[in-house]
Amino acid sequence: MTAVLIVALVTGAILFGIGVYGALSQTNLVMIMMGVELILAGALVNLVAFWRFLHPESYSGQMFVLVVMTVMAVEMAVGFGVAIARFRAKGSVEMEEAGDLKG
Amino acid sequence: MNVVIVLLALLGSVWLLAVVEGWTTTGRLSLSAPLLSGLAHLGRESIVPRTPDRLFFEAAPILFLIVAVLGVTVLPLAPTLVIADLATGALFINAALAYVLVALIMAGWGPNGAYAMIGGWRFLGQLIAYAMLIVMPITAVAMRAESLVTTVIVASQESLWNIVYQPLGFVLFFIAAMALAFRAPFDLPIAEGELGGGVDAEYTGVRRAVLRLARLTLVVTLAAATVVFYLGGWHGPLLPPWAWSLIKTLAVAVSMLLVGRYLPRIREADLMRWCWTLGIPLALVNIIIVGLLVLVVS
Amino acid sequence: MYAQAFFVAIFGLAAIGFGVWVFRTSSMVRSALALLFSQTAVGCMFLAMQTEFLGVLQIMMMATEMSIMAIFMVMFMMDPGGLGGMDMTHQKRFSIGAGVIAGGVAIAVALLADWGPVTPQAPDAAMQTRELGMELLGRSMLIFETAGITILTAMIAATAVAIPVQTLANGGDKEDSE
Amino acid sequence: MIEVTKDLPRSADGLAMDWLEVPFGPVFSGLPGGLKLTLTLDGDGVTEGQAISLVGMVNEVEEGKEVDAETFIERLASAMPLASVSYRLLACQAIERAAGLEEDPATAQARAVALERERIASHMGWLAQLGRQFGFAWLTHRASTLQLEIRCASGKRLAELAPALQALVTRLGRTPLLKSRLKGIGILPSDATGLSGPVARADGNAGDAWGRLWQRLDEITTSLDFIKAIGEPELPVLRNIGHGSGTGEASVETPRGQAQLSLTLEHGQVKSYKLDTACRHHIGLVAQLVEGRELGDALVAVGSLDLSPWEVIS
Repeated sequence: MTAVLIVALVTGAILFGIGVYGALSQTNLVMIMMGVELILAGALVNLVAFWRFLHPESYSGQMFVLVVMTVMAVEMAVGFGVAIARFRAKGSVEMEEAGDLKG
Repeated sequence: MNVVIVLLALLGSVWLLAVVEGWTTTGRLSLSAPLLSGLAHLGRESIVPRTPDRLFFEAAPILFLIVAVLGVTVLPLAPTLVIADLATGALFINAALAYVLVALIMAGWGPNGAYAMIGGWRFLGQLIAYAMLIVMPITAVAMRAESLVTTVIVASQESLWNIVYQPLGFVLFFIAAMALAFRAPFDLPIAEGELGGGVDAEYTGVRRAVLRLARLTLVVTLAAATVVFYLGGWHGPLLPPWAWSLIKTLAVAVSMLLVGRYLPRIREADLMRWCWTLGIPLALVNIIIVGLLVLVVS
Repeated sequence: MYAQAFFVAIFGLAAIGFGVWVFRTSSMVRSALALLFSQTAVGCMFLAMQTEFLGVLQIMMMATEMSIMAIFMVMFMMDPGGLGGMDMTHQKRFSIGAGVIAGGVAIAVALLADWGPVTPQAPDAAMQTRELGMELLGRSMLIFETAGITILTAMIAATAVAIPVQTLANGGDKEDSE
Repeated sequence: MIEVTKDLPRSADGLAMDWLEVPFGPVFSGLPGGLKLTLTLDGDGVTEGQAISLVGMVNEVEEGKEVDAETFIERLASAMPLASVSYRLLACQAIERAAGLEEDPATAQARAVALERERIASHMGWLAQLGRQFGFAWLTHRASTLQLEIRCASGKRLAELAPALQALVTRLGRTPLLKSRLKGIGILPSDATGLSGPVARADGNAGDAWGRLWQRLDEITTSLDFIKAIGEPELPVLRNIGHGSGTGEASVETPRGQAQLSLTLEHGQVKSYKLDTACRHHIGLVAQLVEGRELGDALVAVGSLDLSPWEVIS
């Protein structure tokens, strides 16, 4: 049974790695958000695997998954709100062109 | 075995529905017309537009058909006649039908045409209007049944159908279901008079036949869902349970087809405004009323 | 058990494959939909791990979320079809390094840690749904409520940020700007 | 990307997006055939648009090719398929005046009845077109059936059809969603000139598409009453003009508005003519009506003008 847990955890880790790469390498705000979504998806896989194989008797694990899903939705909402405001003001949501945000 | 029976029932309903659709548009009642027009589609040239996103263009009709059929898998025809009696059936049907949106966006983006693209994105706006009105009435249904299992939901209506128990929920769900199936007057993504066919505009031949089949299947799926959630599913006197399910499903499906004939297409902005300022508060009221009833009755 | 391992692995591979495709394609709509299918595959992994409610929920939520992602991609990219072949990346080496290290460390932990005894039997799906509901509206009610309020706040804040600044001149016709 | 977006025109919501120029027509189920509408779309919104007619007639007789009066009438009537009786009447009147014939009250009455009958038929055709645009299948079916019946109906048959028409009008008044679809759409600019017909008459009454719908429905009732009071319709036929010469002018209130024709007659041959129609002026309104509207509303606004591309003279 441990094999299934390991498979799930490795998948989560790889998704996390891809997400980190995406969030760091992309220049567009929306693409960066996609990277963050992948990071969170990796986290979700781990959470579900932990709940299923280690603590199926405690439903706090599932609860935590719901909270992470909420975070994903909130991230989308706020991210797009900021993206629209930025695009309206500057005509771009590219990171390379956001030098004015540096302190 | 169940799989074969349910799929045959689905296919039969779609065929009857196509006959009725042909009857309302041409005025001729012909049992072979859907088959003939399907064959005619196969015989026609399948035109592929210039520089399409080929993957999306090809995948969209198939995805659409698959999700429409997937929705049926959790809907029972009779107490034991259901493909998958999932513990989360009422949620699963939402999940499956959410991919109708994905299929339409793919079909809109794929052909690289303006009408199709606007149609596809229009459906995204439409989803924002109707999505809550699909989920919230189902919540109230699940509250009464104290379960998400579709067979339990039907069983909970044995003494009193949900259409009587929560008429408000039924009205909201029926309207939202029509918007989800983009039947007139909610046919914004295909809008013949506004977008010249919208997402359908660039599809010809086999692909168009699949799209039309998928659209009718979606209507049957949603009608079956309405029957399971509100019209007491298989309950009814004299006839066997499966017959009642089929009769009710067809009646709801035909009414979905006919309503649109007598109404002009709704304005996008109005749809959005009414759904959010009127529909969602009413859905909340419905949940509160059902909650009170459940507490008082039990 | 082998069946479970097989399905978890298959859906895991699909999730990874689509995840890689997100950053490999130059068409923005494709990359948003690749992310959608990656998330759907994650949802299917949940199902394979007998977590039915969360799996179906994940599959349902991501369909709409990622479709909205797609329309924003089209809005904010001047070349959404990817026909121009623009390069949309920067600090490549650093990101690849960071991604590999982050993933590698996580994998190492997954492989090396002692996870202790694994429970072979999961509670059945109906039971899970029931227990999760009890958890949500019992012990974790406050967290659940907070999550709801957070989403509401985020919605309002995002809308407030996103709507155009109303100047005094056109402040009168609010109907049009809805 | 700033380089890409900084020169793009900003749409009403302040976001610089790619604009698409999309043709609607000449064959488009939501618009009269032959009309080509080119809209610049910003998402689902129209930033600008213009309409041209691909079938409009040219306002000239070619040099040295004068035609005899009968042929001229036939040509004009067949050049305007959406209002052939009106233009037949117009040509007859102009030629008879050019030839110096007196008005004959009996003929004039029968002709007026034919004109009113065509007005009803034409408005029915417009309703059918509206139904096509809205995906309102019942209206399309009902109105086009009535239109076909009315086009050649006798006075008696028209009296029989009157209740059906009245029922249609009542039904439209009770149709849900129709008012919200039309109210406030296509409001005419206050400085518009050259308006005539239902478009001009509805201007006093809010001047939107909803007002125009009711103006046309009212006209149907008025026309029916007129026909009931006067009698049988009769297609305008040219009276004997002999080999008359001279110049003549006539104007007729066609279903779409005022049409004017002035021509020179020489020995029973039409030497030159000048035609002015309502649609020629109305088509110029399109640009202002569609600007800044949602696509659906813009098409409703264009449709509510009841443009006949054949009557757009270039």
